[in-house]
Amino acid sequence: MSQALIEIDGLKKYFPITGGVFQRTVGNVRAVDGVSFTINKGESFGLVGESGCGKSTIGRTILRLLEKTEGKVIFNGTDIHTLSKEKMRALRPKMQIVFQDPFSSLNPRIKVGEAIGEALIDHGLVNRKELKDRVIETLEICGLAAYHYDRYPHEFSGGQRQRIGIARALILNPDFIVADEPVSALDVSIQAQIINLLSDLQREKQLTYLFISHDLSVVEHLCNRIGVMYLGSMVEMASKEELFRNPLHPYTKALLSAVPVPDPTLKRDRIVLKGDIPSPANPPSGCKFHTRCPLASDLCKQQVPEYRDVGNNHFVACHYA
Amino acid sequence: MSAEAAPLKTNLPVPKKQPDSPWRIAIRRFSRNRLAVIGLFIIVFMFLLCFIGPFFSPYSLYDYSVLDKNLPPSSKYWLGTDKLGRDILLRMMLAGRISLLVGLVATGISVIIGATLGALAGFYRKWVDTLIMRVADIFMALPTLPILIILGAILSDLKVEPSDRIYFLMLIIGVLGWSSISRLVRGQILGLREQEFMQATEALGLKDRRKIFRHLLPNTVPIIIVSATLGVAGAIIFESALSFLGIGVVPPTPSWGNMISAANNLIDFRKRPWLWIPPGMCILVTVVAINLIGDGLRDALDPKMKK
Amino acid sequence: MKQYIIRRLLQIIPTLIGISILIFAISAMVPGDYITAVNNPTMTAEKAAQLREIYGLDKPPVERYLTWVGNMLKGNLGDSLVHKQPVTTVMGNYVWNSFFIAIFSLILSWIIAIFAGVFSAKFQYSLFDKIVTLLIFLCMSLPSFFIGLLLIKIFALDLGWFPVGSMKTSGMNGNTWEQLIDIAWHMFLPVTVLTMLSTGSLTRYFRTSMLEVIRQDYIRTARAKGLKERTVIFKHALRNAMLPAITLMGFELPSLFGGAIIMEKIFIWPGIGQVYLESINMRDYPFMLGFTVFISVLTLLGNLLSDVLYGTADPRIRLK
Amino acid sequence: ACGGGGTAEQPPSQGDQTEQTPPAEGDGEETTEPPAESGDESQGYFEAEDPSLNPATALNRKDTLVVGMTAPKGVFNPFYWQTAYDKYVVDAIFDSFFAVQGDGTYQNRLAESVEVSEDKLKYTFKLKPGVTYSDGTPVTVKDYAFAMKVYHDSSYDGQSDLLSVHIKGGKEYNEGKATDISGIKVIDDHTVEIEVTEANAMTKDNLGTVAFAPEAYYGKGYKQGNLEYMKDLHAKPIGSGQYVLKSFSPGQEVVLEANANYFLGAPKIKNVIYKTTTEETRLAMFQSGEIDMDMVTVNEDTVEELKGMGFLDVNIFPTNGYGYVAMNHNDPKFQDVKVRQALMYGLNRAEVVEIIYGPYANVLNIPQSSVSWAYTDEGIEPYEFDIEKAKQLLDEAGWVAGADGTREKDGKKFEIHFSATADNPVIDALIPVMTQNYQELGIKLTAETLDFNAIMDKKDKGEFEMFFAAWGLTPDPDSTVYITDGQQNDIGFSNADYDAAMKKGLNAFDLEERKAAYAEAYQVLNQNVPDLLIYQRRDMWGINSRINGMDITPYKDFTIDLYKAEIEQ
Amino acid sequence: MAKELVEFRNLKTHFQTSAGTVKAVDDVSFKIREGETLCVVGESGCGKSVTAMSLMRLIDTPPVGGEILYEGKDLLKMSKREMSLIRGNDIAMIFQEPMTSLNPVLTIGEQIVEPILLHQLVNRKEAKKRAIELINLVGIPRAEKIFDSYPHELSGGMRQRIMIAIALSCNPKLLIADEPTTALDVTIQAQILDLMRDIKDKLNTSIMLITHDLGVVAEMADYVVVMYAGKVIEEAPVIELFKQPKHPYTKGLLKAKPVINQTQERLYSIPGQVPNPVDLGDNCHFHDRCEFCMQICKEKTPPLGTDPNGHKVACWLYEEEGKA
Ligand SMILES: Nc1ncnc2c1ncn2[C@@H]1O[C@H](COP(=O)(O)OP(=O)(O)OP(=O)(O)O)[C@@H](O)[C@H]1O
Ligand SMILES: Nc1ncnc2c1ncn2[C@@H]1O[C@H](COP(=O)(O)OP(=O)(O)OP(=O)(O)O)[C@@H](O)[C@H]1O
Ligand SMILES: [Mg+2]
Ligand SMILES: [Mg+2]
Repeated sequence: MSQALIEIDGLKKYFPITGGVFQRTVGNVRAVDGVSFTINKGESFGLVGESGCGKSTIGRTILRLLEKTEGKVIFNGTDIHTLSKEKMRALRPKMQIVFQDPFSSLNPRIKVGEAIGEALIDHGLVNRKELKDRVIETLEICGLAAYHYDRYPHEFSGGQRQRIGIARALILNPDFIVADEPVSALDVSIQAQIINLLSDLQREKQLTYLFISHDLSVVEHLCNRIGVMYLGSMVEMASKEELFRNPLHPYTKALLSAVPVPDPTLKRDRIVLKGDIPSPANPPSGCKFHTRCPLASDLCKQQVPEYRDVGNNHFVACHYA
Repeated sequence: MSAEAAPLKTNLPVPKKQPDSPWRIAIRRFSRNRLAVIGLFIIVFMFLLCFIGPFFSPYSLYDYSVLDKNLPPSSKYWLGTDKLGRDILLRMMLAGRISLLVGLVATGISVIIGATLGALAGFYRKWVDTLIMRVADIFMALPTLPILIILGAILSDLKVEPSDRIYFLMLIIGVLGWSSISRLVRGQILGLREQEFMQATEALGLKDRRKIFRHLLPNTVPIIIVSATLGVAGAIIFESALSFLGIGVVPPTPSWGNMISAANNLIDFRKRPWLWIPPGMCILVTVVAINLIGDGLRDALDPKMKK
Repeated sequence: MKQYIIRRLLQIIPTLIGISILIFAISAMVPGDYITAVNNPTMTAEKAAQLREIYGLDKPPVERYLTWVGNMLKGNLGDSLVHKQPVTTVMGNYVWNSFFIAIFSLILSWIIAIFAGVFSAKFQYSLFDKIVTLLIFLCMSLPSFFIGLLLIKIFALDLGWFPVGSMKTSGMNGNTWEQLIDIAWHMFLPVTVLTMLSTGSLTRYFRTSMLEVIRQDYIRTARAKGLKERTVIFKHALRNAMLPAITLMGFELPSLFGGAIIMEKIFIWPGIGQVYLESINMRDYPFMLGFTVFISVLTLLGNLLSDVLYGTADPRIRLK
Repeated sequence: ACGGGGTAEQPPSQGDQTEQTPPAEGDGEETTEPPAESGDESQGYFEAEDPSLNPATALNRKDTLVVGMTAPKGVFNPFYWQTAYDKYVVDAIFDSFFAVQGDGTYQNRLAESVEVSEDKLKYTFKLKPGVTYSDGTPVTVKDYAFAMKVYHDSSYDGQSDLLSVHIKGGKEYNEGKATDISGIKVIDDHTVEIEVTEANAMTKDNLGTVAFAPEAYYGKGYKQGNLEYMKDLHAKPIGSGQYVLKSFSPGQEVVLEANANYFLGAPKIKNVIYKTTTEETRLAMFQSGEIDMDMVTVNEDTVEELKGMGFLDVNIFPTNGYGYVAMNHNDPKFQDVKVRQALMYGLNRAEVVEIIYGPYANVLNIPQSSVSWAYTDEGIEPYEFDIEKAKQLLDEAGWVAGADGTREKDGKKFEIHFSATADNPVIDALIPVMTQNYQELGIKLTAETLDFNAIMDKKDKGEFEMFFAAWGLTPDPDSTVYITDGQQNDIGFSNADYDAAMKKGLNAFDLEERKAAYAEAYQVLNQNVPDLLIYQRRDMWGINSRINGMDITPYKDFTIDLYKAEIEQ
Repeated sequence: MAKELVEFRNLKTHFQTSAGTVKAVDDVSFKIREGETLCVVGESGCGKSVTAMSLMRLIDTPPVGGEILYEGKDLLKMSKREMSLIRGNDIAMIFQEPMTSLNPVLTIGEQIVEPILLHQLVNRKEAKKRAIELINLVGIPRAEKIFDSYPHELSGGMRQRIMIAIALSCNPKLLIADEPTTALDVTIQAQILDLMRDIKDKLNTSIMLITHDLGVVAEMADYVVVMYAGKVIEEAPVIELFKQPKHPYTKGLLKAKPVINQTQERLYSIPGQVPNPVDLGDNCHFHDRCEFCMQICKEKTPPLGTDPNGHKVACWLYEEEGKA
């Protein structure tokens, strides 16, 4: 096994819930509740899971855009949550993020050319003369064109904005990219381009990805290993082949069955999840999934299932797997 | 790279229009805003009028003529005369030199200080915010008048030439005015810094300088422009109050403010409108022009304006 | 939040100490004292020295400062030299008069400014917008005394609808109700002028933030819900546009009690502004210092208030 | 006078823009000829031309007189009043032995008779019988003695300075060495005898103008060295005068009601209200009928306005003060009398006066009001504008034109730093005229405008070259302004002849003798030009024509004989 | 065939920008029938959202030409009042940008309750009940809590679902959903799609679904409109389209979609880029990416021709002229 680039150990991130006139903290949203995994150099790790289960939060906490509540994030051997502000800044170009929402992550008053190029200047990676060429080059790599350089973000369509976000991350030549649903807003043709692009880059530059998505077909295409999250915790993790061939957790099974297939004639059986959708502020006892699990038993209500290796580097947290 | 990678880089002719420089675009947008251009013209005109106009006047600053006092406009005195028989037109132009400079420079100073400090406070929060905002509080709480009296006395003791005191005046009005702007800007920045694009700048590892001056401040431009426009009018009028304290201009040097205050009574108000209408109009025109420019600037900087 | 407020309240202490030192230093540096200001030609040097001794003006500034602060902590702001009354009494005599016109004009100007600002923004560059803009700048370009004189001329002298000035009709003995009406009648012009003056800048602020806000996506959402334009504007847009104005709201607190000097002169309104001004000119230090401290406290509280309001009004801002 | 007296002359109602300084402390209260030489339009009593124009608001006030004035401060206490407007209230409520007359001399009011000893050191006042305070208690000279104690108390911080009258034992009382003032002897309820250690021409008037205040009221709780309690009484005065205080609304009005038991007969006007007015709105208040009388800054416009209203009587008379330019006599360039004369000749004072006041002020050549008994123009050089003469004098003084036209002497250029109080309308004209005139003389004048107190401060420290200010005159010509090392001599002027003449004037008890002495003193000053005297202007009262019998002169406030005035029904 | 609910006739929506005129929607015509789900697909930036927004009249610069008939009446000519009666009630829209489409200073609950109160005769309490139902319906836990929270406290997917809840609140006759599920995971997506189908079946609601997920299209659509660079280039019933795509662009799209368990080394992608929308000429806008490009494609805009199956396509390959 190759060397680990990112090690995450027992990571927790709670958001306080405030209420009342004085905005007292009345509770916590356990957005990420004790997650551990590692990503190896050159690997792309896919993170899938229900909306709101904490995928983006993990991504941001790994990059220390959010301060962790507990746990460790080790990047290339350093615990980045202990770095000083300046050291952290210097490390930034090595680890980038493509935001889930491309529009709000772009400053409405800054032209995209500048938005993409400014970090190069600030990190002294390129001089001003070359800057524009570099930016245009990157724009074109990402399927945009030179004439987009002087436009404002709002003048783009949703998919184009997403590509701006990708370009902004790629231009720094990072080692590690958190791609938070980078293609979900793209049409298939561009999506294909971007995915191809990401995998080309990975091959060429030994890039490492944390690829957050809910589109399993995309994750399948791009990732080596996949983690499935549910309500702040990892419920299953395995290599791509293993996971798709042999999903063990009932949630994973449900997910896989729900993927729409581009064939209008095909009508498939889906595992439909029923029951209460629990809240991360007040997660259910025992197995968090038991409220919706078709297999749930009393055991599941009482006992937290162990997150264990069932062989083949296939981890799962389910009493019945 | 495989063959299919090629499509990524298009080899088909993309319309190779030379991308415009941001400046060009801003200027183009600005000039498309007709009102803004009118505003700019007015300001330029005012400057020309005030700085060049007096050379064409048959009168000079120290001239007075008791026989001609309080005359209404006529062919000899186009805008009439004041109680010393001085030509209002000339005085209005000379006054503009002072008032325009005071208005613009003083406001410029408060805006620069206020915006910068407000942005720093809003961005860094914690002790920086506390420090800057408490200093702003202090500035807001300090009584202006006694400070000005002291400064007037000091300037007098130091025998600073009265004609040079106008520079101190600009500085003082400027320095006294920053605190409210800084609070406004800070308030905006507090909101802006929570937006996702600021998280993006953090992820890119941008320098704080860029985050503040490139990302945050431009988003507060509209409110700064309003403050500035209001500030110009305020400074022009405030100046006239300071003459009495030995900081402003000394008679007979006119300023728009002191020309108007000289007519501060019901009689002149009623009987001799030529005393206050010209300077009043000048202030009005200047402020409106600056506002037009400000609006134009805001629209030019506003990416979503279509005009 | 509670903690935040407590912390901010605690911060007021050092700030106030700073302010008190500064204003005391200023007062000590201002040329002249009450005795020179009175400028009595028959006053002998001995008499002057005696008075200075009684007023403590002969002591070194540090000692005077400590005495002053010490008394202040005991709630004693000293006696006004001009009024020969405790500073607090003098303040009490005048400050409410100022407060009343200030609060009325505050309310009025916020209402007007909201409407004018909102409609100016909504119909940007329309005739309405232009007229409002011009009116605002007209009010701002002419010194306030002009507007005051203009109104007096038209409404008091030519039309005779309102009195020229002061707060009540001299020699009137009516019941409470009649007296209240009389006061309201006298308040009309000064409140109008004050309103005209403060509405201008507020309107500009509202207009600007409105212009920002109405271009946002969530306004589009609101329209898509089929909400009436009025609801879209006044509920969805205005709430957001109010945010910067909340900062301004904090500034208003001290000005409510600070008095409007020019207005008080023009309309002979028995407000605190003139009294304060006179205290500066007369070097009536106890009053000048006392009132300045009072205003400082209000400023600090006002700013705290605006920060807190800001935090409550904009849920995205987390005060720490 | 009970302390006070004039002050640096300010426009009677506070300045315009700068909201400067207090108004004159109680204007003077002495002598003058009744004004109005016929034919002189610049002063006199001008009857209303068309009383029928009187506004209804005024006409409807049948028993109330409304007097407009700057707001009194609420210190309605004869010991403590601070401003002229407080004094207007005090004067209406309190009486003293003497009251000033229109011609400036004093007349008995509460005094039945006064005896002065041969050596002028002992004064016996007899009080009229049967006078009571408004609360019904009888007025006795014990109250007078008590008042004297207050004035001599070490904690007394009012403005009156009775110590300077040198009453025997006064100093001891003040220093706490005695519990009584030995020089004051209460013979009986109506007779008091006062002994002084030093006397001068003003002693009698000073003693006779101490107000009577009931000891039972004002003295309750009095302990030597502590007058704290007094401040609670400021707003609740009790006196024996023409009116009693009915109510006081700070900043708004003072309501007075006639004292029905006034010993000279109940005042004819039942209610008098002092209503606050400001410079900006006096004319409007007149026009709307909201006030019956007020003092208005005089100039051609305001006179025309007031007269134009038709229903106002206008009373214009010379003010008790003058405007002047002071020079620092410690500055070598001003030490040469020729230079000072040149500066006088070289300044077109007439033009300055004409611009600002038109006919309503005149150029002044001696520091005395033209209506004072001490005034003289005999042997006085008028220093009419004569630029050639000025140049000649400067040449003689050794100041010769340099290369750039500026005069030089011993390698020093003739430059003057000139500070002016900006709140005075005259400086609008004075600065340009002066700059122009002196430039022609070859003198470079650098002018600045400053806060009044800042100038006073410079004056006190002697750190100035030249400044403009206005000066208020006391009714008596005695003054220390030009006396060598005098109390008020801030300009460093010194002249032995003048000192001698002034001393003679102060120590003479005969009016003619004094006149002669002061005439001499003024001639010396006129020759030596200690200051550049500029002008004496007029004061103006507008009085609604429905008010009759309102007697106002430069020395006599409207309050003195207010009880005689009446409203035409 | 069912009645037409909405018909776009030669709609043209253009933007004036500093660079020139952007013909975002250029001469677009198609129909939405009652109870039908119409999917609009196409490359990003081809004008899908603008078409939808034109229908809602939510574009500052109104369309420069054409008509949009709703139940026979031209929406573009309606007064503002009439329009606001329709918006949110008859026609509701789910916007593409869930992050910025919610008012940051109003609570979620307030924003959902609003249209209910406005368009339905219920009181506040009932409206709140309905709102909480809706929040549950779109699959968000702790609905009561969410009711009182602010948008910034929710995850992207949650906001998206709130937008859906708002749109569904008044049981519209036409639901415009601009990429409603892009931010959602597949299980929720499935739930939402089920929900939409449900509503459609129960209330005979028409749905205009804008998406690029061909899987979703396959699952949901009755009829598909394919757009490219502001124009409709192909439209057909869904089965027909998937079976027999005609336009080279449509073919490319179908090929590019990764499908689970069909591992490919590289995904297919259409070469080239969307043309600059500024000042597009008179030609087939796809010509420079098309492998079948002919001379005529560069010179003339192909008309939207119909084949006997009701399958419409705008391509010279299928025109007489083109074959010549
Ligand atoms: N306000 C605007 N000003 C200028 N151009 C605009 C504006 N809004 C949209 N456009 C342009 O119109 C075209 C169509 O935009 P639209 O948002 O409809 O695309 P879309 O099909 O929805 O794409 P996506 O799938 O990426 O959301 C784009 O080229 C875009 O750049
Ligand atoms: N700033 C915040 N304050 C409070 N709670 C938050 C905040 N940000 C996120 N949360 C909560 O944390 C949880 C996880 O959010 P996160 O954005 O990580 O979800 P996600 O897995 O990325 O979902 P999606 O697929 O919808 O983007 C959610 O329940 C959300 O409500
Ligand atoms: Mg997310
Ligand atoms: Mg779109």
